[in-house]
Amino acid sequence: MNATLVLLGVFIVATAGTALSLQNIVRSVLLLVLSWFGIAAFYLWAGAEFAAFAQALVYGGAVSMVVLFAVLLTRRGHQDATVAPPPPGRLLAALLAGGAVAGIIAATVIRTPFASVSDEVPVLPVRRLGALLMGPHAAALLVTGALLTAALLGAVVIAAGAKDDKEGSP
Amino acid sequence: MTAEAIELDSWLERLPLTLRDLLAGPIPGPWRWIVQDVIAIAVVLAVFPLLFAFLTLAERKVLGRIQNRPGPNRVGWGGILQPFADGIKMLTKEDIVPRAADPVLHFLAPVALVSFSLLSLAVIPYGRHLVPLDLDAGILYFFAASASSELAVFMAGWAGRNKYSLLAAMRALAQLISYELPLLLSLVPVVMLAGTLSPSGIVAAQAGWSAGFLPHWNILTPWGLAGFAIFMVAALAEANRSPFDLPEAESELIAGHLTEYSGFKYALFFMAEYFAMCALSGMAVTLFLGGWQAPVAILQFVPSYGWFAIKLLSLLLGFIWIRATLPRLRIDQLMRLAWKFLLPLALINLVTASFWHLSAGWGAAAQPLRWGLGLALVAVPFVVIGRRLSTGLGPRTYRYAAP
Amino acid sequence: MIENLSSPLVSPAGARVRPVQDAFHGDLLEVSMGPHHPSTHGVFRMMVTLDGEAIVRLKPVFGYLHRNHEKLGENTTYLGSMPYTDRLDYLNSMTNNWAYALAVEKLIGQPVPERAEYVRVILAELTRLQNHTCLAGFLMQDCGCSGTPLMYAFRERERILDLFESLSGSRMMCNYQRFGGCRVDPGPEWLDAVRGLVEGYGAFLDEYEALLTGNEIVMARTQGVGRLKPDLAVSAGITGPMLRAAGVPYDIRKVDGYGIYPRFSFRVPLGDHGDTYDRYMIRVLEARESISILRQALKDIPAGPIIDPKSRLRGLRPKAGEAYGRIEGPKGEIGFYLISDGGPNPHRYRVRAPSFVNLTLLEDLCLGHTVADAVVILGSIDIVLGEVDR
Amino acid sequence: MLGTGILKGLAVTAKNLAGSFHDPGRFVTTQYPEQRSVLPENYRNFPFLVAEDDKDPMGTLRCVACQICEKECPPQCIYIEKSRDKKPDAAGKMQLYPAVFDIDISVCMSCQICVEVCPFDAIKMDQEFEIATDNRFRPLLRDREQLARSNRYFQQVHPTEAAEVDARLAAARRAAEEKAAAKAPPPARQEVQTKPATERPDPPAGGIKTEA
Repeated sequence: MNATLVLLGVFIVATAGTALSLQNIVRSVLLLVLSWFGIAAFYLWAGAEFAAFAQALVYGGAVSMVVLFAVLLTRRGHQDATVAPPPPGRLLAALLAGGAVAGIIAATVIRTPFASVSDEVPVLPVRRLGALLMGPHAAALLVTGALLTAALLGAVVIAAGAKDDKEGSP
Repeated sequence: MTAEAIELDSWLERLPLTLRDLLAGPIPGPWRWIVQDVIAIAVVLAVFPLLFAFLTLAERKVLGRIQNRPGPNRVGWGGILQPFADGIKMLTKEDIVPRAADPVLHFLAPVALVSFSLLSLAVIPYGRHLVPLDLDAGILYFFAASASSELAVFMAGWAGRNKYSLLAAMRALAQLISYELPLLLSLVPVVMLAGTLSPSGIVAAQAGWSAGFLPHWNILTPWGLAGFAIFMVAALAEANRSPFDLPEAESELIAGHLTEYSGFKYALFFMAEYFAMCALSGMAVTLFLGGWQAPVAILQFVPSYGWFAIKLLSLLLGFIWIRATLPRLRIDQLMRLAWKFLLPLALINLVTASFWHLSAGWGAAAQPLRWGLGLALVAVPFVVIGRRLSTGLGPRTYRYAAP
Repeated sequence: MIENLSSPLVSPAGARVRPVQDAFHGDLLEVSMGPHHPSTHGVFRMMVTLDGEAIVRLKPVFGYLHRNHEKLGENTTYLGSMPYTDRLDYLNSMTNNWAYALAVEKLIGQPVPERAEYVRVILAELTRLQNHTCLAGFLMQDCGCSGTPLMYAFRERERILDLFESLSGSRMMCNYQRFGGCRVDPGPEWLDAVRGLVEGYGAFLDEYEALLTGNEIVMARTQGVGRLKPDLAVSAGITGPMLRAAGVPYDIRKVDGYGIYPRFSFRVPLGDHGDTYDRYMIRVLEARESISILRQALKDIPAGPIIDPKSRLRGLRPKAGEAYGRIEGPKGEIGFYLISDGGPNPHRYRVRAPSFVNLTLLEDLCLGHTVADAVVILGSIDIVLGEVDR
Repeated sequence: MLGTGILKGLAVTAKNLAGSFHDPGRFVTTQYPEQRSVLPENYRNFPFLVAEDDKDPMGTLRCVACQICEKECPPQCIYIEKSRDKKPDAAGKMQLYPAVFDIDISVCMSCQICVEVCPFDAIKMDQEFEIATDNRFRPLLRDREQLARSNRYFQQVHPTEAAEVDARLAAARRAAEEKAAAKAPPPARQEVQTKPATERPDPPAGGIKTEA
């Protein structure tokens, strides 16, 4: 296995892991963003420049802002300040769900035949990428576009709705 | 490189390359490219901080001259050593970290901001052979680097644990994000017509002169003009410059997200702001003003990096000129301008660019019609949206009391 | 007219404003701006309660520059208070002096020679010119210009202050008017210098308006901001350009006709919206009117004594009585109310300062606006803390 | 159309930028220590006591310690103690003179009311403004010796006012002499020790700081 790949993998998992364990929520968000940059570095290592820069631009620039805004703007209501100890039933359900997801991922990873890592990786120039996107994969591109727009409009509607509730409650 | 371009490579043009080979020559084969990259990085790290230093001096001198006063002229001849005096002052100033502050973030914010803005300087083609990093997706890399500087602004605002700096950080983020859109959309036509995301490719696409003196720069086309204007307005907002310098608006929230910073960290924030300004104007030169192309064929004896420097400095002078003249916009007007004015204009600019591209084949007789249509496609939405946006604002006539 | 603050207010800009709960637990943000905030024109503090960006409550706090001016006036002779009036509205010492001199002249029935009346009008209009020019500069500074309009305004103001210095000896603390005339006779070369300045001032105002009046960002920042309704202005006792910007035609130079103002023909500009842009424009138009008054006054200023020969400098002991002298200062009606009990010191010495009265409406103008607007509205009211705190 | 106002504003600032290089009206800064702006004659700073003669300032002070300025000064920053004995003044009349004459110039606001009310033209306003000191108590309390300046210095600082004051004083002195001569013609005219009018060009005395 390639040394840098291992290094990158450890870096990504480590930053994501410590992000989960930190008390200070803003620091954990920033560590999460660091792990996204780790993923962008992985793409670079893999030779997919376009994907790496897109990842850095979209996740490092925009999604991190959305997460930070969400963290700052949600107000802890008085009622959910104290976290009640989880009843035994909830603990069991959590384990079950976690185990199922882990099982599915492990199964797919084991069963899929990975191609052997050949040394020279074909670097696709962006123009070729564009042609591919507009040609055979145009349908996928348009579907994701429509999905994202719908999600955006939904968010706006919910946010607009929320403002009225805030107005009502003194 | 076309044949004609090679013989044009005067020794002055090849100077940077010969210097680099001189330095990197003795290094054995496999390690040479590392040394060459280190040299390129060293040059960028030397040139741009110096440019930052003399840019602050130029800003204060030009601002002074506009306000009928000399500007700093005591340190060194005519104030030439003023930036170094400021630097020393900033170094000796006490660096106060508030007790309630989050020390890690407080320290990391300026470092992150400066490093991100420095990263974005790597892909701008400064000359024919002067591209530190010639990436195929260079433009995307540039905006990926400068987009993550918002993170550092938030860190600065949050780390100070100060009510004002948090408010200002939220405003700064809202401003940066909403101006990212028109910034990127205004350069899409350039990428579409140049057919590549690599900056040197875009500069090459703007090469050549029709009739010897009309360069094929993007700005000399209707969509290019509109794109350049939108790009510059959005660049002003991205670099927190004058009409949009809301985050550190003195008249409102004291020093915005910089309230809790002092000493050299404070200077780092300004260094980052100037780097962002230089990077964005460098990108504007590359995209719209033909990068290092000479404006007229016969003027090609001046080296390419000379032309790039002239264009970059004239844009920076424009930044300073605008700062001296215009007041600041309020946060809601700023948002309205971005979402309801620049964004629609940028989208319509795509239509204009596509019309321009499709009508490329028209004969010489149809050129005036082509230009007329192109300019109409740019001007009409500008006037219509402009008037709708500024309803209720306008010059007024005043009556006088009956004697 | 101004209901108590607990009942819900609808602010002029129409934004619905909720009554104030306790500021620390609701989602309201208590921001204290001042007393050394960079844009509060001196030591003045605003306790602003914000609901998000909109101002819900604004409590002006002043008194930081209180120097006990009126009590001092009761312990000094009538002449002794004259230099202190320079320090009331320290931008316009000539008009402060004139108001005080007018009040004492009314108290003792002191006639004033023709030449002194003309010189007083010339100096008052010069003061109005430099005050209105400075106001535009400060207002644009609050809107965020990085100093350019302010420097142009101060460049012209320096020319006027040089004239004051060559006449009275000091640029800002002139102490020039006396009861019954003026202290120093302006020579012919001084009057020529004033003519030179007045000729060039129109061109400067044109250039200044070209920079500011048509500027879209200035219009966006000031039009519709801090709208003042005429009836609220009248009931709150607002005077000066702020009142005329709301559309009320009240100019003491026309109403009282004090001094020799009835001899000059000048117009009183009125605003229709009463917002910050109107207050700025009214001052620029008034500056242009002042130029025409100055031209007329300079044309037919007579020769003659500068001070009434029978006027008493020392040992002035007016008969028991009271008098209220007021003039149209650049900021509004500045008046002096004197009660004398026959002694050398006034029994009661009261100053009606326009900035103080105009400041009372700051909250009504700012409700519903953002913090950035509050700064601009405060700038448009044109207050000087020396006069507000006395 | 949106934007024309901004362009006009930019044109104005450009005109000022260009103008600041050739038009003196658009470059107003005087570089203070090197260049100095000319002070108008009426300019006033802190007061000084006028002495008739350079060589013996304390002997020829015009001030007769009548304390009118002390009473009239609004911030009350003048302190005078009368002398016990008398000495002849310029017109030969026996007058008191101030044993102590202090002005606390940290309190004085240079409003020149003392100059206005002084019946003997004994106190005038100076034009020297470079008087920064490192201690704000002792050096700012000026006593009689520091306040005294010669009439020659007064003529340099306020030429027109000095000429008019000298003319008036000379006329008053002539009137006093005729009255004295008319009142006592019979007894032998004793030697009049009055000093001749001060027009006599005195060599600049070293003692007093006279303006170079």
